[in-house]
Amino acid sequence: MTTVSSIGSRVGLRVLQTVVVAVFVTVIAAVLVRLAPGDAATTLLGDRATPEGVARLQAQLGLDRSVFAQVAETLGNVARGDLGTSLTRPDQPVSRIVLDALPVTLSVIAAALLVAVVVGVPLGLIAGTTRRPAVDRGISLAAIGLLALPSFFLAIIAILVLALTLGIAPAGGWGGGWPENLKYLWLPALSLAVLRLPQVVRVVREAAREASSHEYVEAAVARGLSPRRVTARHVLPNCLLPMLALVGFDAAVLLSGAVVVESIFGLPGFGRELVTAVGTRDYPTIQGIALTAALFVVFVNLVVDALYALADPRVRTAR
Amino acid sequence: MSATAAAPTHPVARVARRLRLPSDVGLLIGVGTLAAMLALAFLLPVVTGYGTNEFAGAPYQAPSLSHPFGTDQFGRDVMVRTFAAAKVDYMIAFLAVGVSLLIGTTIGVVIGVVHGGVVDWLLSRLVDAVIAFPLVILVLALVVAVGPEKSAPGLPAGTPALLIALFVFGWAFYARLAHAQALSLREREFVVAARMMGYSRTRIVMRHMLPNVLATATAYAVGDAVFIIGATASLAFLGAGVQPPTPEWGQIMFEARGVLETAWWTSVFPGLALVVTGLALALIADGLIQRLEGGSK
Amino acid sequence: MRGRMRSGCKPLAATALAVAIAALLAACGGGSDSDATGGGAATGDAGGETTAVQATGDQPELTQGADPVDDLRIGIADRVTELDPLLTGSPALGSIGHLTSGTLFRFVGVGDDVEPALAESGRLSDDAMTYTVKLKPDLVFSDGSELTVEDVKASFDRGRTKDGGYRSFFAPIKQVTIVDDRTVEFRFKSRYLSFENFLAYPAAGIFPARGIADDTAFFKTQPVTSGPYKVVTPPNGATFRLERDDGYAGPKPVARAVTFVTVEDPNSRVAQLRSGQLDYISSPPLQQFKSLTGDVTPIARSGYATTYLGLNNTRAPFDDVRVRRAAALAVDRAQVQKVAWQGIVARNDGALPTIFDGYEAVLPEPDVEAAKAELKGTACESGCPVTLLIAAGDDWPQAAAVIIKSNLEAIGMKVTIESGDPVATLDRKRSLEYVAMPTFVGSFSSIPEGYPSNALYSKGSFLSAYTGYRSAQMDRAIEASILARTPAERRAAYERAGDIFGRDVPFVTLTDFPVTAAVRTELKNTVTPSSTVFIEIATE
Amino acid sequence: MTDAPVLAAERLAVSIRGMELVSRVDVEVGAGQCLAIAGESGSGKTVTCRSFVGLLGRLGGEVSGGRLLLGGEDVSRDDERAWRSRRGRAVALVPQASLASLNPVVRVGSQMVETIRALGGARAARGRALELLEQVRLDDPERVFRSYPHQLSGGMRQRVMIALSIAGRPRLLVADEPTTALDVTVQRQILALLRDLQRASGMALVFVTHDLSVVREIADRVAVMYAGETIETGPVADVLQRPLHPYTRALLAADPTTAPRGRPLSEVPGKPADPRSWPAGCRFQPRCEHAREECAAPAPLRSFGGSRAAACHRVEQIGEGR
Repeated sequence: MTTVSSIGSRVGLRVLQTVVVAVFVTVIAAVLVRLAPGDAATTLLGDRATPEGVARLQAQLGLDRSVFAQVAETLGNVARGDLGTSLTRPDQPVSRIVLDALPVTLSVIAAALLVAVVVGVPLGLIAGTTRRPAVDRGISLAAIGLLALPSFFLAIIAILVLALTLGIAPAGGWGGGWPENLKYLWLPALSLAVLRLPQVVRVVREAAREASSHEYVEAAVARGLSPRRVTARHVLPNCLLPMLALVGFDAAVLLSGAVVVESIFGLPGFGRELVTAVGTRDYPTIQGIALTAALFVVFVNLVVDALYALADPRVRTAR
Repeated sequence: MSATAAAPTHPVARVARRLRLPSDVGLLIGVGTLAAMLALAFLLPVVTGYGTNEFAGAPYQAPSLSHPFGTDQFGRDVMVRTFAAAKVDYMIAFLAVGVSLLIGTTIGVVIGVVHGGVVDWLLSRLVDAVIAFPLVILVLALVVAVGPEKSAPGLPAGTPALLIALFVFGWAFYARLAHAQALSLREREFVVAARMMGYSRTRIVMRHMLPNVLATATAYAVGDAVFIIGATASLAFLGAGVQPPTPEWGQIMFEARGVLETAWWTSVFPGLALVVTGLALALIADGLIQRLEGGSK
Repeated sequence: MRGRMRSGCKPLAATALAVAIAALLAACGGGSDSDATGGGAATGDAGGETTAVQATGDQPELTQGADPVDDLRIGIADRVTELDPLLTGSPALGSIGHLTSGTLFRFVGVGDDVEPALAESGRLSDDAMTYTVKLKPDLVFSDGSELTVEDVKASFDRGRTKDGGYRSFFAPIKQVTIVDDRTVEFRFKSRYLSFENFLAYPAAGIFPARGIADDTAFFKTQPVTSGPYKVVTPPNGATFRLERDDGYAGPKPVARAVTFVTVEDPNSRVAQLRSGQLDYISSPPLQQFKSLTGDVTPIARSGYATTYLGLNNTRAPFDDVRVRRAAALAVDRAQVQKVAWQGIVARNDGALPTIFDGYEAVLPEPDVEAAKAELKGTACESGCPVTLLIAAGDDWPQAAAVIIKSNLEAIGMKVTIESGDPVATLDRKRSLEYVAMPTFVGSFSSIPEGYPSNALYSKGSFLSAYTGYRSAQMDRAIEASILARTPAERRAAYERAGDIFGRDVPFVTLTDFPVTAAVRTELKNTVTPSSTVFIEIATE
Repeated sequence: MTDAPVLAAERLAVSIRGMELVSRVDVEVGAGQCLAIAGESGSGKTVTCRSFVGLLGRLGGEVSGGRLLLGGEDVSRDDERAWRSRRGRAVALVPQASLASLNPVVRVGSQMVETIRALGGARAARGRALELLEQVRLDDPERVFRSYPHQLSGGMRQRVMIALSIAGRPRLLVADEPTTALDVTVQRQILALLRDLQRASGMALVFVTHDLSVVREIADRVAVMYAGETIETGPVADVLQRPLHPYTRALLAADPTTAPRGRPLSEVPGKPADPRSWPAGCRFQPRCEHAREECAAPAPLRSFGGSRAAACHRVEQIGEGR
């Protein structure tokens, strides 16, 4: 079996890897937003403030120091696990803002992925294993068609039809707690899922097509197993691996998609906090959210790699 | 980014695949559609007499003979603008995908070749970090930070910010795709043979690996250009879109999102153009990939 | 009736089209080209069923004794982060201040007449240099503690020293002295005719002296207030609740509680209003304005503010008055009013909001030839580059910029539109780092210390609407309007300012700036915005 | 050969996606008999054996001519549902002995139990699986049952495949180059195993291979295929000693185990014909040193006594050295 030290070194490597990504993301986010004209003092005092008032507030918030000094201080704090407090929402620790927003976004992304998989995998399997090329081409082209449309267009159509015309869902907003939030969750999740559905169908179709050309699938058919059984036991498991890789990569894309969906549905999630924070030049919150989002993506990829090894016995039982 | 398409291992499937002529029909239809869109982009203003930004009629006119796609908020002809947007969107997609593809693939192959060294580890972590970096922060910062003059010579106003956003995210993709392929190519006979004959590492990369990886990446790039066009359209929502009044499908649909019920034609026809473009690109990508797989054993 | 029958069909048509594209369209009767209510081809002045929403037209009034509402849900654009009425910039946060800050006087209905609230009576001396106010007996704060003259003095002393947006309203106050346990006297440095009117603003709200000793901390959590509503949730949440304060001395509003819900995207606000999740929303998207019919009613009340094409008077090409005059001749204000503002607000050809007493049209009718003639001999004779700066996402500036661009290009200027985000645009506007910029200015108050001084007074808080325009002659006209003893004297000062404005054209006024909102139709006489932009709720 | 043969192909033609890969196959095999189908790669032998097990549909192919008889019944036009009930029970396939024949992510045991249950033997499927593993002479059935395919050697994997194929006691077993990927010693064991299993069950065996030495060892009769056609059939000993068709003679001369001693190996000139460019007449004509004008016409399969046949106009002249 793989020796303990090699596992240790692999974990150590992963931790180092995460630290490198964390530092990179924090520094880039911190520098990028400080390049933008205007700062928190401007947004707080609005367009009626006097130049002296703005200057005094800038000094108070420490915004008059050089970008380098501010970034260095940020890294110092992050190293100690302190994300700092928001500039434009007085006395709101960034960790509180992140912890409030995180569950909203995660639940939307998780629900979206669930819908994308539940709808996408069967479609992908059908497209990949059907013998009628028209069906395969039809499903693939429909998926591509969806991919081309902007996410906000699909979200607005969803609101117009499902919420306003049919009235089977609220037109946005968020509940007080669970399970009441589920009522508000399913429509945005559906809109976000449509964003990822085409990729899921494509990956599963590709994997199914490749899997069904494998000899062991033909051998299984030759042994008299029913097509449904062959697909379920031999084709589907083989599609799960690339699906996992897609999920890993999806986490990053879904965060961007979440911003659009959260804005349109008015959900108090990551994306919206980020847009507000950038709009008000709330540097600590921007850095906090960027770091958490990046760690979330790295974590998802870590889990995916682990599942990858677990799912493929050839790796798990390597001599 | 879909998994790499390994050649089917089943003897008969290989036989069947090689004998089937790569369906150029799809490829031709795809290229033909894109060409037709561009042709109309140049022809329509002449034929209809409406300028791209000209207030040609009353605002929000429903589709009629004089305005087959109706008019928008300013009374500009939606048909002329929808096809004029093709020029902008194709240029953005071509530049964003092209640059990302070249830079990303090269870096991916380099990581593949220097496999195992510290450079490999660092570059791979850079790729991971870029993919992990929330694109939306970069976009929002770009909406704000890119200097007062947001236009560059030859590009419509606002596209530099858009291209930077798409490029910074895109190259990491292709790097990861190329890296995976470079690793599989390393074992292939001709690369091992080249190394045996003492070729220098850069020569191997440039002469042998890059062309191969580039071919596959290009086939996928065309397919994923659809993703890029969709993303461009969504960036309009974050304010990183093309500056008005330059027509771009995402921006047009963003500005018309409020009147989807009363003036549906201002959103639906650009949406249709986006979908048709997506389908054309998908056909081209399928054709290229088949040509690629049809050829390789 | 016809409007209603068709409305069910529109969303289906839109969706089906997204999926089945053109086929279903035919079935649905070719969209709404003929039907004016659909806001299709109708322009502002088309007759028939268009609800010709003119700002000065039939806006809903508040009905005394409207039926009570348990929880009024109001959708606003920004998050509630600041509760100090002296610091709140945006209209929505201003409304929260208006509903919670107890003031000596209060506005009546939606106009700007005032009546006593915490005060029993008030008297301005003949020379308008002192104002004496008598409090009502046994006033209490929201926490039940007693409200005394010390609290009144402390509140106004804070206002005079605090650096914030209302400095110009507090500047004339020289001293606040306590006469007896229910009387306070204000002495002014210069005549302050509209002081009683200013007392109705949230900035003049009365807070407990001990609380506002450290006002930053006081306003960070749930401040103790003396107005019709008290704060029951801390700021910074996604929703912010107020409950009626039954200890309030003034009239009782009909809504037991008010919940402010932050929904940034205007289209989402409208969607949640139509689905019934919200009862009232501020600034709905302009494009949808005319299509809001049936169970939702749009409101556009002219505010004490105007929209204008800001020209940077300190930088080429608009440092030359002839180029500015050419721009005034080129810009088609009627088109901006009709297309960018969907005809919901009045065109403005003068220096003041059209609803000001003393407004006169001084800017010329658009004339391309005359504009080109003005350009002769200037740097722009054979074309010059102009960049129009706008904030990404705002709907009217973006539309206005597109129109102004084609107008200016018609006289040879080479125009590019450039957008940044609101903060970047504000920053560059304040530091005069722009060439031209469609924007708006106003203080949402009819008193002279508000609008004119902000827009035209070089020493005002807005530095002549951030155009860098300096004219001693204009400054004297504005100062005369502030210190005018009688309305006639003030109107004459305004007319003088108008003539100077017509000559110097520091900026090109476009239209009045409306206060826009949308409300569930059944509540349209229960809650509505006033010209001061604050949300007013009907009282029992 | 008392009753109808287990399998008979009469002028069988098969095309994949509209491209004819097999033009004329005439073979038959009875119970307890072993027929070898020999030919170079690309001769259509793989497609032919797939048609015997009804797996053409998966490849987008179909029987485009002639008849295919199973136990005397014509099955060439049968649809997927008919074949499904037949596969594993009446006919079975033993694929090539490569790692890919077994699902790499599923244990061998569960793949066997799955197959046994599918064929209706629900009770004690695990017992039946272990019994089959013993039948194919695996020394530790318990360990094989628990392990993953990649943990077994090539020979062991092939034995598992054979166990799977005989689970339903088929009447016809089609083996597609089952020993090609194995080394010689293991190859001989597998061939012996197949022969013993055949004798024990009396099932018919069709053995596809390009290796003539394997043909001699296992088959009773042989059919040589070239460019989609059977060009020579007959008893193994007869065909290997007295080849009639020039291609069979060239094959034997090129194969070290069958070529006469002391003479340099001769090589079959040129390369196998591409299905898209088959000549109208005898398809071996471009590579045949005995080719004359009459070879331009198609060469039917002519009988030379008993079950001996060959598809060549000039069998007689070649025999006389002209």
